[in-house]
Amino acid sequence: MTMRGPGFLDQLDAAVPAAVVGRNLEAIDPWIEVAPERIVDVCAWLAKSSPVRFDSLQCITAIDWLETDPKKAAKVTWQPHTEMVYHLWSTSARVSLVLKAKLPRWKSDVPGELPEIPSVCGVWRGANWHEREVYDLSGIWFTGHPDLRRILCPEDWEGYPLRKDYEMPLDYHGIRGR
Amino acid sequence: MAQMLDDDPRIIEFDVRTDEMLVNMGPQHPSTHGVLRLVLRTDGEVVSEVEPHIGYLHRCAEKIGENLTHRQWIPYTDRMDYLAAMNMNLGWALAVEKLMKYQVSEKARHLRVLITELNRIASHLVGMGAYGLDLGTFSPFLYAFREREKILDLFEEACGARLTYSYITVGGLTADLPAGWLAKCEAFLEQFEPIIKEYHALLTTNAIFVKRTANIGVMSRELAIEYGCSGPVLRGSGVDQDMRRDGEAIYTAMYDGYAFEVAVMKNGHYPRDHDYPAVPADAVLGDCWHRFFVRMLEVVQSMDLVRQAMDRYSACKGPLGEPLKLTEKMPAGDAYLETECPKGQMGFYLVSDGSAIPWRVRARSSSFSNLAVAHELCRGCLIADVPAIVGSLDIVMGEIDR
Amino acid sequence: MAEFLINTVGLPDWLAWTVTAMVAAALILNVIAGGALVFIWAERKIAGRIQDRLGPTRTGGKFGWLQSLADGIKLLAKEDLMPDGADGMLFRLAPYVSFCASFCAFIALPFAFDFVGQRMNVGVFFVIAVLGLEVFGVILAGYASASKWSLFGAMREAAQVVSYEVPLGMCVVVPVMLAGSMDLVTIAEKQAGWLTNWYLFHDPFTFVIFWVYVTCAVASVNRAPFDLAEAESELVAGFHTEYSGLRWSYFFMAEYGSMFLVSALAALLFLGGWNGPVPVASLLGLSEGTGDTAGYFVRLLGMANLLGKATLGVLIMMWIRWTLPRLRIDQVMMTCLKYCTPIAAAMFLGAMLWQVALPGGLVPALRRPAGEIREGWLPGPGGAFALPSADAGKVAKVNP
Amino acid sequence: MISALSMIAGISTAAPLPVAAINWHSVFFLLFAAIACGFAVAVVAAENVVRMAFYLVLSLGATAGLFFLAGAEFVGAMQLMIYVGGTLVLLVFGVMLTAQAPLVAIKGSGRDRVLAGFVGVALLAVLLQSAFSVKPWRAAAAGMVAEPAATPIGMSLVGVRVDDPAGGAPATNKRPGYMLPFEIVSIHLLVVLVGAAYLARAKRRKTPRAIEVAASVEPPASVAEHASIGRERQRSGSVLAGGRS
Amino acid sequence: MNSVVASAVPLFGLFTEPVSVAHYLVVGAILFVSGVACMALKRNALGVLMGIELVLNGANVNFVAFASPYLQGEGSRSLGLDGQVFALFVILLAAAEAAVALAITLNFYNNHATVDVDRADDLKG
Repeated sequence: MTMRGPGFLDQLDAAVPAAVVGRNLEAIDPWIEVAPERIVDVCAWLAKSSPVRFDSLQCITAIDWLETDPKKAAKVTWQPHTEMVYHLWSTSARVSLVLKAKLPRWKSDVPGELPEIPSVCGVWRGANWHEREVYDLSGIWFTGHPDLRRILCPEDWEGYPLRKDYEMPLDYHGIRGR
Repeated sequence: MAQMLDDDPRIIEFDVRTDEMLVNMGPQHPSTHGVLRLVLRTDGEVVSEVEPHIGYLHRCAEKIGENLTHRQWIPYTDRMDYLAAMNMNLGWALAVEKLMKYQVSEKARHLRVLITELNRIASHLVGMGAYGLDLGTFSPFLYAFREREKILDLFEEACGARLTYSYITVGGLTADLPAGWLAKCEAFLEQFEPIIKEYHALLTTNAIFVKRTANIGVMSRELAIEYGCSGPVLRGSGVDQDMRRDGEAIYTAMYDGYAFEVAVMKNGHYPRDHDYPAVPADAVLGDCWHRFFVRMLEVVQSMDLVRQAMDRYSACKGPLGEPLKLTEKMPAGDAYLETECPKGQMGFYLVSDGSAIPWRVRARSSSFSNLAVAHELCRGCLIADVPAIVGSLDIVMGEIDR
Repeated sequence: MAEFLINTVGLPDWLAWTVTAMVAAALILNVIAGGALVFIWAERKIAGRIQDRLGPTRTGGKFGWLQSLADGIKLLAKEDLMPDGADGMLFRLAPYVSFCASFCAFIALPFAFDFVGQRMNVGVFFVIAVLGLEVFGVILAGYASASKWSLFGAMREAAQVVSYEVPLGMCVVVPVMLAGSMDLVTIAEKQAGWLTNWYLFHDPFTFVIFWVYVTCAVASVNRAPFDLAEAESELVAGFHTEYSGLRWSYFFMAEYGSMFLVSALAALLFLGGWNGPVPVASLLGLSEGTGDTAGYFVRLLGMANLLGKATLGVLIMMWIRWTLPRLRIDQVMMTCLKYCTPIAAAMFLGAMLWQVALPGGLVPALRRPAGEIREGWLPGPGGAFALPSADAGKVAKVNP
Repeated sequence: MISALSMIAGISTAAPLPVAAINWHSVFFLLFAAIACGFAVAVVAAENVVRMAFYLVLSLGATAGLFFLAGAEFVGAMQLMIYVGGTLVLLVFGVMLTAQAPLVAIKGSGRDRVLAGFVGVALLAVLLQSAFSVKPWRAAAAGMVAEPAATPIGMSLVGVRVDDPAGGAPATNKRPGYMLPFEIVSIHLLVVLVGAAYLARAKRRKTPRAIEVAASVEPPASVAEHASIGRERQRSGSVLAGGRS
Repeated sequence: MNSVVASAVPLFGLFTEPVSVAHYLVVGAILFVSGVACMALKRNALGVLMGIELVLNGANVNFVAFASPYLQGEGSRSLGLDGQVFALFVILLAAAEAAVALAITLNFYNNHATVDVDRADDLKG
């Protein structure tokens, strides 16, 4: 396990130049931030070519950074955005890696237009359902996904429940929602 | 579609070609373990495609988590894998403790091992019995439930609940064990140990059972890893990975000093620390039989661990320690932790903005990933194999739909 | 009985015959319906005990012995549902077709010497043939239900039953060959005497073929581990998924009737029929022909014997059901085509050769008198074909 | 009127009954004949193929009953076993394999019906005329004779005749049996069996499961490594955290 | 008495007279004609097949009738065993015929997705 820590990052930088746009190695789970459009290149390198093969994708999370309470919103230091978090795992080396990517909340800041990020289904087939779930609940459009449909909510559900500004519909096919 | 089927070598083509038929297996079907709906594309008895439809039990627990404090969310973890609620509680509690860098007392640590391993036995008993049911034999199911009942009795005595315990909580456990509990637990183990042989006779080594499961739904280790499968499903494919040994420090520290061997086929054989039945000749690594067998091994393994934990727990003289306050503030930041639950690796991801209420909660379900691989395994099998394969994945819909 | 009615009571012929037929039909119906009631209760009780449960305990006092009656009342009271897309006529008829087939087969089944609905020259053949018709009810039910699961069940049943008729027929042929007759009464008669006279112990081949028969019989009546047509973990409930209430219970009665029938057939063909392991009656100097009362007693004893054996067979089927997992359809067919059929064929040849080589058995002293062994067509000691003298030209008044 | 009254009264007074004159053999014959003919016509009239098959089952089953009445028990049982239990199950199987909604009922045109009706009636008239024209055929039965059992049939199939010869000549072993036709039929059935097996064979049968399996088995290292109980002391964490300490 | 009843109730004679060969021949004729009509009318190949079965069955009825010693009047002799054996052969051949015909039908269905015999108008499958 010589290739750990910053050394590993250097290799990543060399293999996929200009993909890593930020890092935090001091956090509880150290993470690196990747440019959204380069996510597939990075993942492909990590899964196929890196000295530590990250052959398994454990989890994809989308975090909606939006403060709906105007009082609190005045205090926050960040701009509203969506953060994608990829938790990778290497079964051979038994180490993990956290990738993050920042997306706008809406594509081109047009409400209703979903933010886009390339799908990593081509790297790990298991990403299929995870991306469908993120699309379903957080409203991220994964370009290049073979079958991006809602998975947990009904097909005709409106809105993306895990967004902070989501409002539960008053009624769904005659069933009272609130 | 036709092209794809032509290329797929697993599809056997007959001269008498019948029409394809779309069949709904579930959501109200006896062998889909709750409310799973499988849409089968069948040609006669041969299944060419299986598409799972999930979400019938969806309650958006992650959204609920954003509106409760970390300890208030514990009961919601109970309802994920309701067959192993203790392990769910532990996963969440450890994730929060990881973020808060909190260390529980030594006594609490051993008690946690004791309780979760006992719950693992209970969960595997259900998985085993229900698998027998999937294959059409009813009696082992009730034999399994008979023993599980005794574990639930023990849990009831410890925490008052039989299914949704909320016993393990952030910062420890809600209560210490009542007096005399350990003796009862020991009595249960004594009584349970010989019964495992019965299960092996009725299922593991039963000729029809072997015929139904051996070389069915074979999952290569690459496939298992790529789909993020975990737990017995992954180990059944021969991947030597167990989060109790390979996981993160805060979790593996719990098992410090415990002797156990990961139940996986390594170098052509399974652990030999107990008197297990031999692997049948026609079973290949990664088939339904191996997934089932790994569970059976883990029952014995967990019994060992429970015994060790009881010794260590009774040796601890100090107090159990109080759990954290309901409104204890968490530091800003995020933490992700996977624990080895009976069904696989359950991951909890927690993002905090500094308050007691998490900003974002994410539950990475093991059954979710394990089920995602079902369509790969079921391609080209017979209808009767579908329950066999899905049953061998041992899914719990509460965890998949969250 | 008819003679009794005509001669003693003085009823006209037609009435006497009608009454006799009615009584016989009612008795058979009672065997099926009453048997089903008992067997359903027994199945629940046995399943319970096997699974560490108690089974029914309260209904009707002790042991829940009224449980199946309560079940029946519940079924009567249930709403009779029919799916929207179902073919109404066939859907309604199918259970009765199944039941009728099961019922008709009982006509030729002797319960003791002379206790038979209609003694038939081709009794075994008739029973097997009529039992095979039960599959029609299942196929029609599966088709008419307009449900895919039902259709799957029907297809499986059709494939399975038609296939298993082949080895089943071969198994049945062996006792027929040994007895030289297809008449069930004759076959059972030939096994009179001690245990060793049973065809099960006639020679090693019959012993093997008995177990093939058991396998095929379980498969042909759709019991676990061959209950693919109603495999509840795969096909919900198979062909009777859409049935409820009384119609459903007809399928159930047909199933239990068939179970009893194949068990009774096993007893008649291999296990000495109504002859007990020890010839109690003949040791006491009694036989069917010894006077009215004694003869009746002997027959009742024989009937108890046969019913006991058949019930034992049914109980064993229950035991198997609650123990084994279910096979897959291709494995079921493979069991039939790769194992049962060749084994049955080989055993048939073996039994035939044995009969030619050792007509008196290994230990002739244990056998019945030599004259009884063969009838008819096997090469006799003289090498010539011994012609059946009795069968060919006999003239009898059957119906005036 | 009187006769009708006497019929009604007869039953209660046990007077000479017209019922007594009824030949029960005939009654059962009529019953079975009615079922056989009625459902044969129903087969023609029905539109739905599955129903047609069902009517055919009933018709053929009733015909088996007629065989029993005619003393041909073996043929009757054979009819039930092979025809009804085997052939028709096969037929119903075929119906199910090809039964799609539009195919279940393929209607013939009205013109065809009329034409077929005419031809059928004409044919029936000819056949009936010929059936009744031969006098001995219409004569009453001379009495009941025990049927030839299954044994003579079986004997004749292996080439030995033991029954009463038709010509009234004494029965001898020299009369020809049906050995040759029996063999021909056997070969015929064998050919059909082979053909059916050919039809149902799988075009290609690969076992790729074995391929996958080969890929999934780890090469064995040492047994001792596995047997060591206790976990490996390999601490994991993030790949990014490892190198710093 | 009997004649009185027979004249009062139409066709009552059918119930009192013993069954003769002619009775069976009528049944056979009806079955045969139904089969022919079925073959002519049905466009479904399986319907045609059922017609053939009916025709064969009609013939079988005749064979059995002529074979039966029950039904013969004075001065005529039954076919005896020959009739029954022929009936058996007919049954066996009908089974074989049904299997082959079914195979043809299924192959036709595979190639044309229909069992309508009117659509079977090209020689190449």
